[in-house]
Amino acid sequence: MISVFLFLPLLGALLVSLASKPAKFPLAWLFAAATLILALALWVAGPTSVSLPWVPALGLTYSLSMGGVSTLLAVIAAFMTLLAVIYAGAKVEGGPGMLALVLAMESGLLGIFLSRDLLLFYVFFEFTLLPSLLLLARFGGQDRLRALIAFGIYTTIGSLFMLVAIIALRSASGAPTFALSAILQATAKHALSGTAQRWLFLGFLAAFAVKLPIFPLHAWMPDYHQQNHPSGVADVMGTLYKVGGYGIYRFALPLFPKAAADFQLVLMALAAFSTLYFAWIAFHQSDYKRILAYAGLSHMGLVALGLFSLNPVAITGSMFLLAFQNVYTGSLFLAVGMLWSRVGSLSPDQGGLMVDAPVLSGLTMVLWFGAIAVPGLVGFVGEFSVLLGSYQVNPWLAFIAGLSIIAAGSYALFAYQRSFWEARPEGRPKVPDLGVLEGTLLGISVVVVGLFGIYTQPALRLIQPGVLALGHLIGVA
Amino acid sequence: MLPVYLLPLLPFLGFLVLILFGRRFPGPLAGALASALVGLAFVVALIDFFSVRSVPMHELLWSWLPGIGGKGHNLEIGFYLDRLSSLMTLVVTGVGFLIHVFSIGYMEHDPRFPRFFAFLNFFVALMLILVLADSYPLMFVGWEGVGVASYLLIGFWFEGKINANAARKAFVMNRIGDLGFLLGIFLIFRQYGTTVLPSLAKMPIKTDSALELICLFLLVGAIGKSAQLPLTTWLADAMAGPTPVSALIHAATMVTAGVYLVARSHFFFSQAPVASSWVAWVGGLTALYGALSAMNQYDIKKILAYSTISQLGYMFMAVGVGAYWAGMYHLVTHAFFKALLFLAAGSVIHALQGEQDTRKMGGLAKTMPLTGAVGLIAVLAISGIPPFSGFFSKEAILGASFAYSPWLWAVGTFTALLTAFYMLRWYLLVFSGTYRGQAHPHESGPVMAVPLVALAILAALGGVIGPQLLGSNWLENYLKPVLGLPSLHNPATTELSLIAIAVLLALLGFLWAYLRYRSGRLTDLRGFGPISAKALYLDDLYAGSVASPSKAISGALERTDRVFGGGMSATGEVLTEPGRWTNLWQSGFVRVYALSMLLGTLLLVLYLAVRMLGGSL
Amino acid sequence: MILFLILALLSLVGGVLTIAASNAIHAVLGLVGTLISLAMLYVTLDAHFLAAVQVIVYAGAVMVLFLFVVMLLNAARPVSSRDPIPYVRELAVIFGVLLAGSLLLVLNGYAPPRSLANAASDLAGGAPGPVGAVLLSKFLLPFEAVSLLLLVAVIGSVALVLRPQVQEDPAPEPAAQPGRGETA
Amino acid sequence: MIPTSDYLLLSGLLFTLGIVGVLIRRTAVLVFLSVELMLNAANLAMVAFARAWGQLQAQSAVFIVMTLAAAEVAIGLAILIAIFRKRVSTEVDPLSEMKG
Repeated sequence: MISVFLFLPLLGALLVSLASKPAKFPLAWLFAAATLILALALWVAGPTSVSLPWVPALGLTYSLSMGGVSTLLAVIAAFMTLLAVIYAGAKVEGGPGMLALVLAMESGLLGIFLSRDLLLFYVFFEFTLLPSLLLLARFGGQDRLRALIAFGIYTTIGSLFMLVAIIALRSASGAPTFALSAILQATAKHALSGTAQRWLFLGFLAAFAVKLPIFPLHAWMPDYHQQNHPSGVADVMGTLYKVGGYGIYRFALPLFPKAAADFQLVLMALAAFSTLYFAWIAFHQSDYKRILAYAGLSHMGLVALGLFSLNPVAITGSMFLLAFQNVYTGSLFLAVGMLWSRVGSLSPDQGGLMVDAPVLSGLTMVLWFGAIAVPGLVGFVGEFSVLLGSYQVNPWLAFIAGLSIIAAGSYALFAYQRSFWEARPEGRPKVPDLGVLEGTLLGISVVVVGLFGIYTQPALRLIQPGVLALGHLIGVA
Repeated sequence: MLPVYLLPLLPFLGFLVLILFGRRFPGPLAGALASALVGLAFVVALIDFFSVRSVPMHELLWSWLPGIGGKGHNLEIGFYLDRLSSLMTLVVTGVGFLIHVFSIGYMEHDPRFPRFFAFLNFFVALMLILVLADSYPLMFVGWEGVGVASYLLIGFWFEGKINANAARKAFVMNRIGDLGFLLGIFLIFRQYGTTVLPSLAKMPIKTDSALELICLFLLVGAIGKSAQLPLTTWLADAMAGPTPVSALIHAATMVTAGVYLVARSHFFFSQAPVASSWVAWVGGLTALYGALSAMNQYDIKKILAYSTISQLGYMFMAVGVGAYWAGMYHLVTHAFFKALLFLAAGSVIHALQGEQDTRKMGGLAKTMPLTGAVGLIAVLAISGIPPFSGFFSKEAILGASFAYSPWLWAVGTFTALLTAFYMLRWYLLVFSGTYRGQAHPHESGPVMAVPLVALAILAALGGVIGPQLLGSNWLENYLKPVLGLPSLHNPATTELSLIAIAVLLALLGFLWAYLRYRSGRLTDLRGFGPISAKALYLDDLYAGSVASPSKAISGALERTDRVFGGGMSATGEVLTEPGRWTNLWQSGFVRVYALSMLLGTLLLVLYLAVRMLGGSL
Repeated sequence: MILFLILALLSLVGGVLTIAASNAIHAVLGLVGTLISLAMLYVTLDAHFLAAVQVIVYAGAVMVLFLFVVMLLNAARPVSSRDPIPYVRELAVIFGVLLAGSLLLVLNGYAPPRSLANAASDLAGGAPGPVGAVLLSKFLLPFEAVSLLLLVAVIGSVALVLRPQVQEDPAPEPAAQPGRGETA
Repeated sequence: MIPTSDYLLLSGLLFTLGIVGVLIRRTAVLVFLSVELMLNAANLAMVAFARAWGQLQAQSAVFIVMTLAAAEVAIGLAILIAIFRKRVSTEVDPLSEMKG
């Protein structure tokens, strides 16, 4: 069942790429919906896993498991892809071309979230890079090449370090296969030496820091989002592809608890700094895509802060934030795409759109409030728990990261005000409001942002058992 | 005994209905629905008020935040109704209802009429969540929620750039305060392991530096929300919103949230003397600051805004010195007369088609007798003239502050003098003398008049609930089980002399104002005038020291980030340089390939030979 | 022993002649000389059948083919003077000398695993019978593969060299296509 | 009995001559010639080893190599002729379109 779920979008991508132009959208739409339904079924059915020897000689196993955080992330990935596919297919000219790549990327993402074998994880980690590069290459802006190269180099180099670390890990731990469970048992029997753990942890961290992204390795992201197709479809997938946080949670922390403890302070400082640094820069951006990129970076800094603080509440908060950040940042990208399709430019200085397009501005405002963690919406639950947890560990760093909510408030409202409030300059044409389809798309994500902000039970029931298990591993109750 | 969650639920439903199906409510129907819902909430509050006398109600709904609900399990969303919060709900829903009715008339020909009432209901719902929250994080939801509501309402007429900026400024400044509140919550969780109020109240509070820090953090939160020094400049700009908004949010309910927070966490503050003195002195200084800046304002609403800041300062003084019940008492009476003042100003502005500058008003008492009369009652109440409500509550505060520290009392009483001055100046500029404007004012309709009268009655008789003179006053005993008794009481004789001094000063203030503005003459206060008009330049100070540098820093960070990004890609280029060398090698000449083959074999064999040599040497 | 030295010398001279002769014909003849001396060497190595094959197939057929092609392409003409790639010739010589030197060092230490005395009896003089037996038992698959290869080689060379005649189109294009250019 | 190492030395020398020839010669045919020389050097070494190990496999292997060489020469020369028809000259260097 899991493998069907995993490879369904890939199959869809294949068929869509072969299908004739008019047939592309219904087919893609069908596959994306089927994947989401399957995801929900698996969620209801509860955790399942499969583990088969794939290449026994190498010790490579085909082991997947769907439970806890992976389920949550997989469901959200399926949900957002469905939104992106519908929006791309229906509203974006040249959209059908993207559909195959979007579905391929979805399959890669599901692979990342479900794989429990280090090499399999690496395979999917690299595989997802291809469609996103193609999306950027075929649909990007003018100097997308520079962004493409930077994105490609950063990711591959980072993941090469991880590959080396994976191989070294298996040999160091003496586990029979690359399966995570096997390695965990091996390290449980006799833990790796401190220095070995430290180096391997850094190896993993190199790849995840790029994909997180966190301060020193973030340069690729603003260009990546800016150069992507203005409709925002590629960016939705880009946000989903920020899997660094998940990687740390699933692989780096359980495998190297001692190293995580050693580096705790340094990494937390880095995360807190990058949270504030990016929020502050976002204020100065003059392009919606870059504002959202830096906002995303600031959120990812918070996720990192939560993870590195090794405090159960903070880790729960960071996973919650990571999962739902995809929803509101992704929808904001779509909203910006809709704005672009109406106004033709991505710069926030439009003025007075609230008059002509109240629905668009209303929904965007709720999404922005979700993004800057207004309580009662989904953003707050994550940020609050992260800040609360990291405060228990180090009050000063939590304070620095806390400052980012003030910066977030100012840059979000500053951008919002310039485009939706204030008087509409005379020369500008009348802007049509959202159509039924676009309205429902944003509407659904607004409902999710609102609902899970209040009723967090389903998501927490998924996250907390995993965090509890992780807590025992790290020795923090 | 109606369930408590009904209170926030009713207005929230109103918000949802009006925001989604607003257009389907023609004419004043939307306003009627909104007011009806708030009215219903008021009825529920009333019923619960009478039934909660003995045991507080604590309802838990469902689990919400991970891990901080005490002893490791998740925090439940719950509503806690005790005597203090039921009092607040009465104020919020009661005054809210009157203001809703008033704004039906005030906003009747506004194109986005239903949306205004949606936002108003949204505000009332969140204010009730704030008041009824059983844990600090839930209170924080209400806390920021009302911040959002005030953002939406201040920026309701968003076409104007000033309104939009004012709304954003209010939100950002509130957020600064909210950060303090957040840090306070984190420290509370760190010290006591839970953030649920009822269990915290029962816990033994260890008085140590952490407790002081907690109280200071909560103070920062309260300062942000109640526009005390130093985060006070946003309230004056918030007047950009429609007048009912100013009345509801920036006079009666939201800004008092800070006082409510301190009163609610009385079990912390009573054990933290240093922090309480901070609260008291912040209150005192803000009262002074408010009064000084209100003296020479010309915008009808700005005067009232600064007066609100000043009155809030009084409340902070009260809860600072430990007389929490006095603080709540003034909060209640202030809600009445300040809402009345704003609504009176509203009906004046409505009559003059949006004119807000007092220099173009005057002599309206003749053409708008009801508003004039009601305005006079409010001015008398706020200045602390007996038998009006303001007198009693202000006396309670001044009495308690005198027992705490005479200096504080001195500041309070001097501010009372200034209050009397600028309030009478406000009345004289607007209602007496000859009309200086062009519009032709007329008395407002019944829809606006009824709330005015109701509030006037409350302002006049509001004092009855806790007069100091009649021995045991009702309010103090009512709140005793929740807030405990203030530690300090001064003997009856000093009490009487304090009252006499206060009333004397109030009359002195009236005299001074009457002399200057009797015939509607517009004379600036020499020397001190411009300073007061610019609100002691605090706003420009912030603009210079906070706003522009943060923009500059943000720009600088942007450039460093680009350079840093560039640096990373430069290292990329450096890597590709050797690449260009190697492809010289692939020149395509067959013989070059052959040569490299030969080189390869040669190296191999050479290696063997060298090894052989090495071996045999 | 002397015989070995003479033959070795002969083959080396032939080799030098092959690579250094200015006239192509001399080069080919030099190679033929080397081949024949190698054939004799095979005889001393008890590989009589191979010696015969060498002489017949290699020295005979292949070299004749070479001569024929050299004549056909009159490759004897001296080549244009300038050598486009710098230092190739000098580098080649140096590498050659180095390679030879290191081969000398490496190879003279080679000790055969078995004494050569009873080698002659095992090889049965390299007669065609035993060689054929080995060929068709252990080397059956390569044997078939090589035969197939030869077939391909023959057809290939014929196809390559054949001069393409122009045949008319089997299915005439419908006239409706206006302005179609003359086919390729 | 001549020791096998002498034969190997001879084969090494011939091989070196062949490879140097390939590099020095600039006409395709003569390059082919040197390649043939290298091939024969290898055959010599094979036969020498056959004797050293006393097994016939090496000799049959040499036999197969020879047939292979014949096929190779046939094809090689055919290609040369085809190229000659296009380029008149048989030089090796201009033929560099297949550059990477």
